[in-house]
Amino acid sequence: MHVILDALAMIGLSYVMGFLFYGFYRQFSARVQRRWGPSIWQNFFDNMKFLLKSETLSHGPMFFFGPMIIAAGAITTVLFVPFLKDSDWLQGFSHSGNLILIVYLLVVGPLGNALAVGSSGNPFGVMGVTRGLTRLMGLEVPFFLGLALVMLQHETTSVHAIMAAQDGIAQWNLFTNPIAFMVILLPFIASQNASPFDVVGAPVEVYAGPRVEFGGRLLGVLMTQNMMMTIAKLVLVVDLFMGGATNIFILIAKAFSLFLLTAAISLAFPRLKTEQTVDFFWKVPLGLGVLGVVATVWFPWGA
Amino acid sequence: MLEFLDSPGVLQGIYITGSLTLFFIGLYGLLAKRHLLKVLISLAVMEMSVYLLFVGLATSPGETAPILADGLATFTGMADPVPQALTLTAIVIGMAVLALGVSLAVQYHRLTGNADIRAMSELKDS
Amino acid sequence: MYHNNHCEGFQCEQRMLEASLGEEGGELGVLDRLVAWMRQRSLFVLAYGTGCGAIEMRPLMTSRFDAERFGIIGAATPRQADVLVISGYLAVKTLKRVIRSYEQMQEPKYVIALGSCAINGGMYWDSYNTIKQVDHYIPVDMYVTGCMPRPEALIEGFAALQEKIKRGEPGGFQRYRENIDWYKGNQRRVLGDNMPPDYTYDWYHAGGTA
Amino acid sequence: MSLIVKMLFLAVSLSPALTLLVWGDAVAWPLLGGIELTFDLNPVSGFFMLLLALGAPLVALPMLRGAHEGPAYGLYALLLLGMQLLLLAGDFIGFFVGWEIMTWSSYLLLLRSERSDLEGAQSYILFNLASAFLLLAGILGFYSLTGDFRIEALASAGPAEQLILAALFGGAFLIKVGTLPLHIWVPRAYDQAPDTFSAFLSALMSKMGIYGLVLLPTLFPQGLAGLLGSLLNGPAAGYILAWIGVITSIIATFKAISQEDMKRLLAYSSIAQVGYITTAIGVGSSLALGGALFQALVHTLVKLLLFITFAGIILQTGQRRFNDLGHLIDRMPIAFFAVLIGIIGLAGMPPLPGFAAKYLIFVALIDARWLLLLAAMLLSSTAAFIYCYKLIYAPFLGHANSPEAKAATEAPWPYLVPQVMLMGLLVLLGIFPGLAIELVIDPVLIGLGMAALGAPSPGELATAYGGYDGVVLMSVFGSAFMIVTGLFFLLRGRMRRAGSAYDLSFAGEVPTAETPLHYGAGMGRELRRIPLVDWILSRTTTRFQAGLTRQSLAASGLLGGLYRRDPQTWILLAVLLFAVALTLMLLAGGL
Amino acid sequence: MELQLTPVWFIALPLLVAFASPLWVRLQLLMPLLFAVPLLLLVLAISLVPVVRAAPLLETIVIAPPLGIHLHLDAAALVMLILFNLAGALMAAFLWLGDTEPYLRGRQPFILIMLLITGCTGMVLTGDLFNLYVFLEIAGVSAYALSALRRDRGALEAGLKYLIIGSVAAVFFLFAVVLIYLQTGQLNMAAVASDFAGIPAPMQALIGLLLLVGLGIKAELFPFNFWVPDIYRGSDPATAALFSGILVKAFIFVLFHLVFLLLADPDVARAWLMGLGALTMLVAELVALRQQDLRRMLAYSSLGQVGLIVLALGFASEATTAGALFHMVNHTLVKLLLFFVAALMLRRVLSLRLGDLHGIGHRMPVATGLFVLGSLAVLGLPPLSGFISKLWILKGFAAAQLFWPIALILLAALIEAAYYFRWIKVFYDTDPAKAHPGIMAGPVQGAPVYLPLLLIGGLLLLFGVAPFLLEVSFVEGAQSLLAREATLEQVLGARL
Repeated sequence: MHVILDALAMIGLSYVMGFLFYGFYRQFSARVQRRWGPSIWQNFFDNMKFLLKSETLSHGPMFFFGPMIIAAGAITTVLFVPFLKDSDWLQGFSHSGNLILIVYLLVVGPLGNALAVGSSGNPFGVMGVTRGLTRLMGLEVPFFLGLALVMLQHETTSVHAIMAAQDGIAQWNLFTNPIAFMVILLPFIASQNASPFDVVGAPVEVYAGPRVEFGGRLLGVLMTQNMMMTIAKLVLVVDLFMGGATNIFILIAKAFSLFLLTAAISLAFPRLKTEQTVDFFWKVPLGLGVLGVVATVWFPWGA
Repeated sequence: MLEFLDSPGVLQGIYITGSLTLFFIGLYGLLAKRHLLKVLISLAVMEMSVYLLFVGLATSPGETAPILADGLATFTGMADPVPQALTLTAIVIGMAVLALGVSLAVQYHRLTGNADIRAMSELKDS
Repeated sequence: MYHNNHCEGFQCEQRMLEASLGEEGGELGVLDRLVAWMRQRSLFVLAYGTGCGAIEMRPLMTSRFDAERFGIIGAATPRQADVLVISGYLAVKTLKRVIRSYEQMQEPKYVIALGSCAINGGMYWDSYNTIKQVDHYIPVDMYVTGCMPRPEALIEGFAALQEKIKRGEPGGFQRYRENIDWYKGNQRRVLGDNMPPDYTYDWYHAGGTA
Repeated sequence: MSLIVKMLFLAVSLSPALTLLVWGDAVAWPLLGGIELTFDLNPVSGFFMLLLALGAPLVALPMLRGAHEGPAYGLYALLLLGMQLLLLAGDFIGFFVGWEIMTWSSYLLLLRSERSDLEGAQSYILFNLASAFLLLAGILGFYSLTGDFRIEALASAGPAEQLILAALFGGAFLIKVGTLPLHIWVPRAYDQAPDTFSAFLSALMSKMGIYGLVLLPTLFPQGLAGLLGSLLNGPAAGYILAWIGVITSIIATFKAISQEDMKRLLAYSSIAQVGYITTAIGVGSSLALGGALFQALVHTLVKLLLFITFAGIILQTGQRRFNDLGHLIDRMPIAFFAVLIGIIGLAGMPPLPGFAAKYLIFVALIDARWLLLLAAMLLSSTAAFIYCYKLIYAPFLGHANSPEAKAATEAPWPYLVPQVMLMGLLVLLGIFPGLAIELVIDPVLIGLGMAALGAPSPGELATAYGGYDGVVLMSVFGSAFMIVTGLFFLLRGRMRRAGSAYDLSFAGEVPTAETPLHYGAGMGRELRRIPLVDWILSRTTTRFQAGLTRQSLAASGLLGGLYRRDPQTWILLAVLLFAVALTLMLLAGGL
Repeated sequence: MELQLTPVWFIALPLLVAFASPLWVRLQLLMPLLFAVPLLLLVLAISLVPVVRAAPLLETIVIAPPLGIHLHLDAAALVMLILFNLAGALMAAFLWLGDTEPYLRGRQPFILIMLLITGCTGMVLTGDLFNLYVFLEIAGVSAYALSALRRDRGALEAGLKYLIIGSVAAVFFLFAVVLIYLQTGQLNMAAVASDFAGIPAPMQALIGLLLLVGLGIKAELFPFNFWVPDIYRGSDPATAALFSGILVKAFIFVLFHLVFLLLADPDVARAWLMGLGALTMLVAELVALRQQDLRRMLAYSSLGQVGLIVLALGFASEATTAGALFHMVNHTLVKLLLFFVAALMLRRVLSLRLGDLHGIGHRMPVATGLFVLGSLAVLGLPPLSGFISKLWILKGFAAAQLFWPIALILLAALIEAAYYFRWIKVFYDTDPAKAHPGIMAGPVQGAPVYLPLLLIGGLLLLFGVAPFLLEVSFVEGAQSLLAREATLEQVLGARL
């Protein structure tokens, strides 16, 4: 019973945080552009509108199951990320998982969805999927390398153990292992599908992207999982680099501050092409990561 | 006047020079002549030179043929019989080879109208 | 081909307009009203410029007019869009695309006819290849007159549409569904053999459910 | 009659299983000159025998379909014999005998395909023989050091000798597993082999190279660490091996993405996957070897599944290029699921066991502190998503692009039975990774004298660095999926089935059957805009190898010119040589 | 009268039978006798194995050595005898059972084959240099005649070329014999050997080189073997099998017999012979890559194997020598098999060009299968016997810490594989566009002709799986070949 309640709480929390964060992001970006901007609830309205559409087009069973898989993947991811430190609540099944598993779970959903896109038979959608996979190929290497630096630092893959090791603010990995944080920061933004690495979805401008054929309730499901996934990733980085959180408010505060940082970076830069993205990731963050490895593993200054 | 020729050294020198000359004549013919029969003859000449060398060098002046006849009961003063026997054998063999060679050459000429050793190119197929 | 043709021309238009009279939002249940409110609060506009009016649509998203504060933003594909804005005159060639895009949108879906040309042909009233009355071919929910209407007028139109949706009035898509034969007949008259595929027509005639 | 032969053949294909189950004491067979072949089953060979026992009947089953092919059955039996000899061998000669029987019998099987061309067949046999001869050279070097052919650690040898031996053996096994740049035979062979036999080549024969690589460290007194010392937390020699493996898998992955033929893609993916195993063996710790063995197990199952499934598709459609297939999902649903499971395993996604293997290898790399290798390996394993997607999108999704693809039906049952069994096995292994560790991996590790990994429960994979629970993962994902689907149907509204496959959102246009809608073959082409990928894809070893062939043929022609002259030239040559040699000797003797 | 089982029979019986051939023609016993005589001698040789194992047999003709001629049957010679007679019997069986061309069934081939076997046997057995020359010429003449047997353009050309080059070799050899006699006054090999060290060094070099060139031409060593492909190409494949299977082996044996016997210190010759062997092997394998005719290809392959054998024998350690002897046996069997298959294909397709043999594996499955078996054996792939003998040689080199021959042998094997598998691939080609169905189709062969081929295949497999059956013979052969002192003592001791 506890498990079920806990899981429901995590799902609910991540959804609520998700649409609020996104709503904030839209307003924030509107203000940056000297607009009034939509209400903070706008994402909730959009999502609900789609979930309540009376007609939904389907291209066959796989097209239908894709969004289901991606949603299930998002829920699974959320449930495997511990939201709180030293608490019985909001843990989900994170004790049965580890960091590497979470990193891979982040990809499960998109791949399931890619099947649905392919099943639709729309070449523009598949083009978008390929772009997404290409970007994934670019971002995952530095992202994982940064995480590996953290895993190496604590000699564990368990998120709980890494969280537990960061007692005070001075022990935050953000400060003890700043290179790792710098390495993962930009790939992290890309993994959120945020500007400047958002050419995959190419909202509004380009007649392509994985969602080209989705409409109605299926699109609603996709939006839902996107918000939840965003929160899962934010919480993961909070856990790894900012010492986790002992209660929901601290969690929201830390996640929000991290979100503010990434949003600020997002808004400041124009969009990159896919190959530019990949090349960038393989040069700058990965180069930084290699330097980090050399500095911390090959010639550790502490030893 | 020509007695110095009887001294074994000079005699053997002559044998050696002569047979080697013959050998090289044969070799020249073998290498330079294109007619099959000439080539075969050159071969025979080469063989002949070796026989000559053998018999010549194995015999010293004054030795008689190694035949126990006419009252001769001992081997004194006779030439070594072995080289002569061997040479005879070799001549027979050489004969046989030559005969086979000539017969083949004749057949080849009959069949193809050709007796040029360098024009034999039926087997070069690659 | 298009059977079920009980009426013709003006009679049909009259009947269609009369059919939606007298219905009010007050009759909606709580849940329906909530749903209607959600729908009107988020309108995705298909980014499809048919004519000169498209110029007037762009400023809508800019800082000056900022339609996003009403929940109105662009959508790249008809599958995701709620509103189709017929922005200016429609050529015969464009009509086919418009019909196709409209049929690909998911219900509930709405159409705004922007400018005189789309409403009654405007200055192209005697052109050989311009569509005079868009609402003969697809159902129009809101007319924004003018040549050209300013973006403020367009926002006014959107606001009116939102009001209409909030009231729960039946949208044009329901009209399209019920009078598909009439619409298809009109379309065929203009397009001839060059009609868009019959997916929606077949769907409606197959009962249109599940 | 033919039925009896087929039943007999099936029985033969079960022989590895039988060997595994009933093998008794060691068997010895004297050869000559004090060389004695000894055969015994130890845990390490037992593991690979298990793979063989799993794979052999599953490949044999589809082979039985259709016309009776006596020679193919015979060669397959020989191949199995060779591989069993190889695995059972307790000495190098037996190992080599098995290795060679495997090589030539598989070559002859390869020839039976109608697609095999001279180039492919030649590169297959020559690379494999080169591998075998390197092996033999290594064996002889080993013999010259020990005076014995038994497979056991060198008692004493200088570092240089150890290195040379390691290079010889390593070279042999690396060719066999298709390491770059010696891989060119792999795609050709897998492409041209009879379709079901490709499964055997990829799934089982490449594992023999892995077997060799696993044995390799045991030949040296301190394993890989004894060769060049250690680097960070692992052996330096292994670091080189690991980089070889990783670079192989990166390049092979990009090559795989650019392929337009299903079997060639699988071949390159095979190279890449085996590259991971090589890397893990290079790390050499018990975690890494556990990962390597796990990966070997998974790769065997996955490649069997994929190759058999694609063999079924090729059988039903006659098409093998991505461009010519499409939208088979409705017509071949079982094949679709087989490929789905296969690519999930291939990509190493949770919850299937591919993830467990990758997890172990990653953790081992972190444990060895070889993070750069980890990053490189991750590059290849995420790039693998692209070809995995291509693998399922191009044949099964999108639009049918040829008349055959439009009319195909599910493959016949001899193809489906292995598919279903393998799918089941993969899913089971994914749910219970701990079980596989306990039953299959740990005995090998103990046999190699390493620490066992252990597993607290069947579902759990545990390491010192943390682990995960397959059962929990699977049940969470499963219930989430069901709940989401259920909730979706609770929402109001109707689902509308698209009126046609061409009812697409296509910018207002109306696509038809003539519109080029399939994105299968072109997928990945745009990757060439990335400088690194372009650099990799525009390089190939075929030109080098073609050049080598040309040069040796030229040398052959040059020397052959001597043989094409007339007798007089021959005699002249002989005489001249005689004269020169005589002069030289006299001069040498005189001086 | 009791017939004594002496080595003389090996020479006398075929000679007698050959000269009585008109009788056999009348009795229609040619073919059975051609088969029976080698078989009888084979049985005789095998029955002599225990005797020879106890002590080598020394058969004196008329006068005791060194004056008289003697036959020396030691373990090595016995191996060769068994091999020759086995090959002879197999060859005869192939000619007898098959639908052989008439020119291979008459009196002439009967005599020539008998003489060839006699000559080879004599060369191996004799202990006298000049006698060796005689046997060499007997074998040579019969070989020339055999290769010209078909009497068409190619055969005559082959015969003539063979005759010319063979005679040159014989002249060189004769020259060496003459010089030896002039220097030592001896012709008995053992006696010459004990006196050889006394000859002045330049003369030693001259004699050595003359012998090397003479026997090198005959034994197909590299710079002297340019004639080989032409002869094999022009002869009937069945006779080419004899040349490659018996004749070359006899000459190699003689070459090494002389080297081991004459030179007290084999190191002098080691560098020469190993170098020539390695060269022969590599050059031949390389050249074979381009061949378009099966007979030429087999000829080059034969050269390559000869190079390997010479390389191994040249090293003169017990293991390599024993391995080389074993390899001789294997190579004879394999080349018999391959040339027989070539003969069968020639009868069927009337051509042996690569282009004409596309897809022959589907029309002649058994023959092609046997070809594959033979190829595997010649490449030294297990479980066939070629592997064992190569392994033995390689092991000998490895035990002596000598690695360059190992590298070369493996490299050569790789090149060899390149062309053998090219042919195999063509044989099994399934491309119908390249196949020439029905062109120049000869008659289909009956089943019995495959019997000797299958027997050879069986032997190859047997020796590959159970080589220990033969191990003792080869080891003893190697020992007797290398045991110079013991031989000298035995032969010269018999004189005293």
